[in-house]
Amino acid sequence: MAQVFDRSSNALARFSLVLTGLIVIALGVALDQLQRSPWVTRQGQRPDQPVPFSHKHHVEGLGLQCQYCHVQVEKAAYAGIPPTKTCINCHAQIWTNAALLEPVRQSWATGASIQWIRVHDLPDYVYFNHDIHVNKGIGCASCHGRVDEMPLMYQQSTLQMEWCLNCHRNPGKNLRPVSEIYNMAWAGPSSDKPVWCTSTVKGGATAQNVNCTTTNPTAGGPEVAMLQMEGATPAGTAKTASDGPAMGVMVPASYEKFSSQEDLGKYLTAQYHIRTPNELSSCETCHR
Amino acid sequence: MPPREGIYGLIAEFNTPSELVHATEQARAAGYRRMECYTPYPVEEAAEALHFHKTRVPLVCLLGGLMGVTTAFLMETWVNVWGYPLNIAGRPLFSWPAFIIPAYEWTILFAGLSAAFGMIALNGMPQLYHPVFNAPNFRNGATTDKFFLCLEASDPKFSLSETRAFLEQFPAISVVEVDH
Amino acid sequence: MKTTLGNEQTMADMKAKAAQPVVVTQIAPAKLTLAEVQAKLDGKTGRRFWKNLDELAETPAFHELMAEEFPRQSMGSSNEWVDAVSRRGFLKVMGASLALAGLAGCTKQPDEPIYPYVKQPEDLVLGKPMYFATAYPFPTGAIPVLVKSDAFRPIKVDGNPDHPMAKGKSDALTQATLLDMYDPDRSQHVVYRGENSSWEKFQQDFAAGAKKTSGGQGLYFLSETITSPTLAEQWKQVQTAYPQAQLTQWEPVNQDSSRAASKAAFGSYTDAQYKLEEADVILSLDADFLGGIAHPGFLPLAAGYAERHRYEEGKTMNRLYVVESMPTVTGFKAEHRLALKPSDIAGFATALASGTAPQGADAEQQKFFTALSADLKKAGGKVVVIPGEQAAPAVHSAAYALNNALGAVGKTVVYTETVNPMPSEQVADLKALVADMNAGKVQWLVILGANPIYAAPADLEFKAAFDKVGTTVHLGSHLDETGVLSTWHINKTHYLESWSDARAYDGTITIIQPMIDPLYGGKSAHDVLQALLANPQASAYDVVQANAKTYIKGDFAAGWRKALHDGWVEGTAFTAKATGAPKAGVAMASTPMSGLEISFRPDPSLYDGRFANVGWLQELPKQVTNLSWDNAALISIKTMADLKLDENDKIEINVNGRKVVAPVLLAPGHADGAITVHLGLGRTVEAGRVGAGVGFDAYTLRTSDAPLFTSGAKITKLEGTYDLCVTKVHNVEHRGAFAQHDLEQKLSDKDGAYSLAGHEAMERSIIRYATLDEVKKHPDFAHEGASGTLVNKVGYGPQGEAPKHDESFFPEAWNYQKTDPSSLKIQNAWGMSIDLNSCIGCNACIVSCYAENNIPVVGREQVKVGRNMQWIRIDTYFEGDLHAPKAHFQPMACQHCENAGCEQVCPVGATVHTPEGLNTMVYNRCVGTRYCSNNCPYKVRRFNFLLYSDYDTESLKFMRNPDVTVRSRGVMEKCSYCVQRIEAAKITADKENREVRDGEIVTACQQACPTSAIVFGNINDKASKVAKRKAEERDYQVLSDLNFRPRTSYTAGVINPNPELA
Amino acid sequence: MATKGPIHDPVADPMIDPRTGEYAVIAPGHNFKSVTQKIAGIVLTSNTPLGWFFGLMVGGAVATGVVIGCTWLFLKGTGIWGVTIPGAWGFAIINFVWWIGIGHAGTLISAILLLFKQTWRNSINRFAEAMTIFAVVCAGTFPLIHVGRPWLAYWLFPYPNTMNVWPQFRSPLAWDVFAVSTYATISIVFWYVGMIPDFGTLRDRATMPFAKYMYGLLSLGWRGSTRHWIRYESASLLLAGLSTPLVLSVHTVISFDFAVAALAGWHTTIFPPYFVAGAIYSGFAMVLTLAIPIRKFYNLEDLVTLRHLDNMAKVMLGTGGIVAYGYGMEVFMSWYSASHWEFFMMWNRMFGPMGWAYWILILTNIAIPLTTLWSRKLRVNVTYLFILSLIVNTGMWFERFVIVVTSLYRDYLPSSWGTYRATRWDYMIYVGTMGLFTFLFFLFVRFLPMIPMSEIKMMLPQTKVKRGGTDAETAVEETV
Repeated sequence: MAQVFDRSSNALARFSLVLTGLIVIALGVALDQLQRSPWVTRQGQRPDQPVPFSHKHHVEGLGLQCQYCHVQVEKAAYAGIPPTKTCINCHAQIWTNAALLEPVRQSWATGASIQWIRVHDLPDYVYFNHDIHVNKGIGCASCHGRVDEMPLMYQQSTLQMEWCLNCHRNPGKNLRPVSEIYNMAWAGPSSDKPVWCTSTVKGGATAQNVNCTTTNPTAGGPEVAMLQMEGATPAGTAKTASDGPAMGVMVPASYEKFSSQEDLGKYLTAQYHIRTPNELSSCETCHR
Repeated sequence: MPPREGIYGLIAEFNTPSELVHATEQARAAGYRRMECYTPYPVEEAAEALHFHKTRVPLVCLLGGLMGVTTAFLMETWVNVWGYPLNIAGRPLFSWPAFIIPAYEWTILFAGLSAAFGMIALNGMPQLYHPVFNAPNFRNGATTDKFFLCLEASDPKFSLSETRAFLEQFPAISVVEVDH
Repeated sequence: MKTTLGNEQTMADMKAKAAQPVVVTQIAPAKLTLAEVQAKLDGKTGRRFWKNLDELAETPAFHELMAEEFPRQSMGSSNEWVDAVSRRGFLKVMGASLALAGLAGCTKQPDEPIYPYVKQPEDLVLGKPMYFATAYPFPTGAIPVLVKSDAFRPIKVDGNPDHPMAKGKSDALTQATLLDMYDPDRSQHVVYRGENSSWEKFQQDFAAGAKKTSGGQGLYFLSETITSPTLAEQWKQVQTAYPQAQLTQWEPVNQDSSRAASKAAFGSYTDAQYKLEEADVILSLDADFLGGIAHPGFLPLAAGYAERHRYEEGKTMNRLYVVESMPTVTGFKAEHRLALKPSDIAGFATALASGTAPQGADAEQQKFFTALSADLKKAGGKVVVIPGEQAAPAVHSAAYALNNALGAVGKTVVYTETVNPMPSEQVADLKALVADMNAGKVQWLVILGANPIYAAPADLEFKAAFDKVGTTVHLGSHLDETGVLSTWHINKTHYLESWSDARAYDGTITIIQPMIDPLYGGKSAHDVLQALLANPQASAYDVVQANAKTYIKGDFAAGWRKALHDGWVEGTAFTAKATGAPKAGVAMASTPMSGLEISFRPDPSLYDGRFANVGWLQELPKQVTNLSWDNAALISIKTMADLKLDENDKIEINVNGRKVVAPVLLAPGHADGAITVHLGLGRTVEAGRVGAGVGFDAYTLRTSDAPLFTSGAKITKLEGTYDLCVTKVHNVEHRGAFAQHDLEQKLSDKDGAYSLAGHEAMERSIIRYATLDEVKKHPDFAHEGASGTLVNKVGYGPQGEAPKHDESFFPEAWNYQKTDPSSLKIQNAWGMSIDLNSCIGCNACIVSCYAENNIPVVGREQVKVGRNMQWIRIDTYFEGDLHAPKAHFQPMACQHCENAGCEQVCPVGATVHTPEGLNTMVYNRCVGTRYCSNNCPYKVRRFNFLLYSDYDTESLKFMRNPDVTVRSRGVMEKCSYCVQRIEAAKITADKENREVRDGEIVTACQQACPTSAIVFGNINDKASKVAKRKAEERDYQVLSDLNFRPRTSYTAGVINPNPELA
Repeated sequence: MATKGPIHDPVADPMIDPRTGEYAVIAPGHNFKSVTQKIAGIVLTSNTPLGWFFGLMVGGAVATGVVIGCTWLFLKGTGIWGVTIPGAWGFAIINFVWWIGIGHAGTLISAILLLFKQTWRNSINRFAEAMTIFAVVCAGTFPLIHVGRPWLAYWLFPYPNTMNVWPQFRSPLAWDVFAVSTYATISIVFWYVGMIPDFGTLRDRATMPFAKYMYGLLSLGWRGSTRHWIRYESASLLLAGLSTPLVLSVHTVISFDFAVAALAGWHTTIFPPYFVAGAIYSGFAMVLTLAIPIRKFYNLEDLVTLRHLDNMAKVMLGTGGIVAYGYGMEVFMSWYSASHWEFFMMWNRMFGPMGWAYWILILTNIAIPLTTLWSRKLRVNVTYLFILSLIVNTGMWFERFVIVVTSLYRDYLPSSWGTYRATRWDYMIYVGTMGLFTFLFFLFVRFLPMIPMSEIKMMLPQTKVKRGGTDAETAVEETV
């Protein structure tokens, strides 16, 4: 009647027990990381588009306004992908026979759409709405990143629910004056770069409620980021961030100075009548 | 582990629990301390003879239970009050009566697991190899119908000849050396 | 929010861009085995995998394979098998299964392509809907509609709010025309002798053929009822070119009775308009004027009736008498209803007119008669007598006489020109036409829209005659029974695709403008007639515009633009027509009818069968009977007993040799000794994938001499039963005193056969109503336990009322009074109120909900086991003895309870409460435990037991509302108070920093409701309509004693019975 | 519980203990070795009885029903079942409750009876526990497959995710997840711990090297050291102490699935106690169903004696009584509450279209067992007990059917009344789980010691320790 197992088996047995435990833990951690990894979220992926369109070139280089192409970003849920016409406007004159632009000319000739591949692709059951964000002071860059520095477009944020909630639970930290919506470089106020704001007429569209400036208005005439001013506007014809020219009524009322995003966030949350986190994180806000 | 030198101890095999208990009591009286009985079923008298009473298993179990209840209840509270506060059927966010039940279940889960694994750990299991298995009859009887007393060499009072003599005074079926 | 049109032509081609129909490519049929399928798909991953799968699932070979792999399923025997409607769903599931089978287990979500415009229309903002006014041409008068269009795809049809007659209301059929347009089975080509051909070839052929005839000799047109002035004008031109050409208007369901009667009474065809808003007493002689647009002028009539039937202080309520054979919603809304055999109605009416008692009337009828005639006289001219279009001419004559005698004419009754510019007595004309066909006089028979092969009176043997015709042309939306037999078939454009114009009931003309480029090309009747005229190339648009010059006054360009924008043309409404006193009316059939009578009625959902392929309407539970996906021999409980029949029995109805097999269904309150059958079902395969083989074809019993009702039918009970698809069981059971023990006072229906469900509904105070006197005595009758038909002590709470809020376990857990920091006002709290007095059970809300919320059609088998998906339903309860019951209609959708049971039991929090008090369902979180449904006392939650939504059919994708998720399999869903509309309104309001205005949010059901029974809004805003309604004393909550605190409440009904009949 | 006075003539039946007149728990004449050989022999024998293979294959064949059924279910959706609106729950939930209930007896025997020092339990607790675990396995499948989107069932568990959403802890279904998973885990642990010493025995008695090795691993190197025994004893006592509240809580929580809902017929405070009682009732029935054939097949009559059967029958009598009381109370309350809902529900249950189910339930669950079990003759009549156990199992299934279906199909709003008709798939999966159960059980009896050897040994007279080391044989004689 000898031993069934030899000496080493003791150590082996205990070691394997410990190992199993470790593996289980490791697996959990791995999965947790995986669900947030770019492989799943598609962050930073640059799908090969029919035309290697460079936002960097057009925005930074040529200084095109976002809205020149994304026309309806302030008016509708979709920002709008520019029709071929928009490209042709310029490329009828310049780079008229660049090989890169062949698909564009094709589309223009044949009348068939250019088939882009969607970069920011939310699930179909999520109803994201551009205009309300833009009109309540969430800048393009807040979600899309420094598009002006992207030679090829890619998705910067995870676009996962936790990411949305992160802001919906505390909008303040991303709010900025609507006048700065399209400012890619906007960094928010800081002690060395403060922002002055004043509230103007009440009751107009959000965009007209507040004037902000980055240069001290008390020192010399401020270049005030003024926006069209109107009284309560009838339904359907909501005036938005940058509709029309800024009409006079320049009353540089008592300007408040903000040197931190936190304070500015608080101020704008009140001024822009941002709904409460409770409401913003309620399901029906995004799912219908 | 590297094979240790010398023998592990002397092991005596008995037919009945009574004999085992008797021998054990004598051995203790004789001043032996490092010894152990091996029986096919729990013999409490043997434990008394060894003066082995306290086990820490209940304590481990208790700690496990406490851990379970706190983990569950805190999780539920956090999820409902801070994690994602939602209006569910107009009930309050902190619906403690509802939270009790999962907390209760996890108390039992954690306590049970720690009791079981605590016991295994305290018993130093798994220990697939053990010197006593080297004793020729051990695996024949120890888990079936025989009763063993092992006086270990590590005991200061242990000396091969004397101890053997000491054991042979009892009606043991056999007294054999067990090497590491 | 309507956008005025730019140049219509460019408009049109924008629309062309908007929606190009995607034709599914057929892969050459080849025998497949599962292995091959796997091989085909092997290695294909992600996007390519799915794409491949889709193609594959389309191949006939695949279908075969499926049939072999699952033969039992393909026979459609068992109830878990999804039938025709969702068979494609099954294939898709198989597709998915192959994936699960390990081909591409976990593929990442495929890349989504974007197809931007090449030139984007200026006035298009993607994601913002546009609204265009047009009209739905219906034989009884056009229904003015406002079409919601998303990127130029019409996605919702609603009433036109600017129209003087429609006032934004609509009805079930009009709502459903949307699906009718997107119907994937519409014919897509011009067909010549079974081969695809072209419109041009037809034009030449037709013109040439016509030329050959001597002045149109032998050139015959058979058209559906014409309501388009332009078409009439075109016909005049055709006649000048071809004097001998003949036009026959004919539809299976027509207005011959009123035509004949009016001709006899006034010497010329006239239509009657009734001002119910001014009538104190209304008598309907077999007129189902609350049932739907099958009755001329449904919208204004319903609105008028409801207006005067609403109970308010210092306002005299109207009283409605109905004499009818088949129970209709009108009949059950009536204070007093008399069920008479079809043949007796004429007698009763003439007796009423002449003032002499009807012969052979029993005591009860006698009582009714005297009380009624007295009441009519009392009303002093504020009376309306409405004859039914399906009633005998004699009834109409009597009605003319009565209205005249009672002094209603000119006050509440106005006689006008006919909506139809060329009125005629259609059956007679058809007879003549068939005679000519048989005589071989007809060389060209051009059928415009009608389907005579299916619907023509059986005795005319139309098919035989049809074969004698040289060339037959069929213009139709489907390649239907007539289409397949015709020499030429021309695919007809839908009214949402084409230019035309039409008159509404009140005479106003609406320009019908296209919402979208024809999905499958197609032509309209205008084009066909134009083919014979001077410039055959003129488009419908040119023709209509040209003709419009005759009725658009003033500056044409502006007038035209305005007409298109408003949806109607100023000053085209009819004016009263001077008619003398009616002359001697049409004599009623002299020979008294004997034996069992069969009465033919247009189906409440499918009308004459033109909607047979519209799933929404097929699945719609029919008014009163709640029958879906079927038609039946409707029969009274007494007659059923007399004939020793039972529900679901198969019987053969034999009317002098013409036979049809029909299942039996009890219609509580049906006239004894008569059977009602609904027309429009029993279509053959030509009807399309939905309509084929549903129900039986009642036309086979119908003859040209008795198109309304016939007698002497023989019934033979056949072997076996037919399991009818009824969405609500009548539960005819007898519990007697045993059930009564806990009631303070006994109900009338303790004995006799009655509906258990209805009985319980009353006991449980689900339905609460009182008579006018009772209300005067107890204004709070809806809440106190004392008086008669009112609240009894039931349920957990006393008087079935909810406990006070402070009695709640968590009094302050959630209140909905918080001030909203965004507006510094009291937050919104959404709620709904439904007035049971106004609800007429017309089903418009259900179809509207279908369209708004992308609700799938599940098919007969599924409905039968209780899995229909409608979010809102009309509960019908029969009170009292089923021989002559009262019935109550109660729209029932999610009640959005504040203490919702569903939310509490959902283990994943897929249904939660929003700060504004909505009970939201988060589809993508739902795992489908169905616990919520169990815990919902209203059972208003709907579950996707199988893959119900159709993800394949391309045309249907265009129709979906982009703002609402298309729910998939295994997910619970329910009424959301149209949350998408709420959110849209909130966003607009937020952008403008203002409150959401009252009435800015209109739910789909509310929008459709022709009687404004449904009101929705912010109950925290005390000025809002809904808050006012809820403040009324008659406001009550269903099952309130459960303390779920529903946000939807009901206004208890008030009826105004005649004391003499009480 | 012991009825005094010898019923049989002690001389006639050696199994009767002359002093108590009770059947002995172990037939006389057994000693440590004989017991060990008998039990270990079944497992270690090299020639497996053909009957075993047959049983295993039958079980396996039937079990494929689950596989086929579930595959089709996942492909098509819940719609293949009879569930509908209003009857949104059907067989799946009924079977779930039924199986879980069956499991309870095992835990009860192994835990509660251990606490009450009922040594007679020793010989049946092992396979009672096995039954528990396999029953829980069968039960556990149903909640998972009955959801509309089974591939998302893991959302029921709390884990950190990118959606920041968690289970909804107010829902009884969420409670179920905790209760059932805990129950399964603890039962398995308890079971395994109990087997460690026996694995040691098997290791030492095994002849085939592979068996040696496997049992060796499983025994974790058990060598019967006294210190180990003491810790082991305290651990199993603790586990027993924990399992007792656990087993009571599990069926209580399950009864909450119904009791917490607002439905008349579900919304009842009496559910927890009478669910637990019912569970034990059906559980013991199932133990009998299993024990009777097995003791015959492996002729273990002298270890699983009539005493065991008798006692179990008594437990059934008791729990059955509680269940009956529960039914009675339901009827009484429906009248006493003066609530129309309750009254109608009960009326409909008894006399509605599905009344037949109610009366079957009363007959099989109350009428037959509670009248006959009073007779000791029948309690020790093996064939009768076997048949009765089957009857009671049917009855308990119908109890759940009545509760789930007849409360649902006619509830508050008459307009939405419907009916419930199970489909072939419902039956296939249900029967399938029975096959699965049998399959697992056959594996168990073949490869694991179905009677705990060490615990049996403790019941032998030879265990008596005589102080002063006098010869043990004498001690033995005295005790008998």
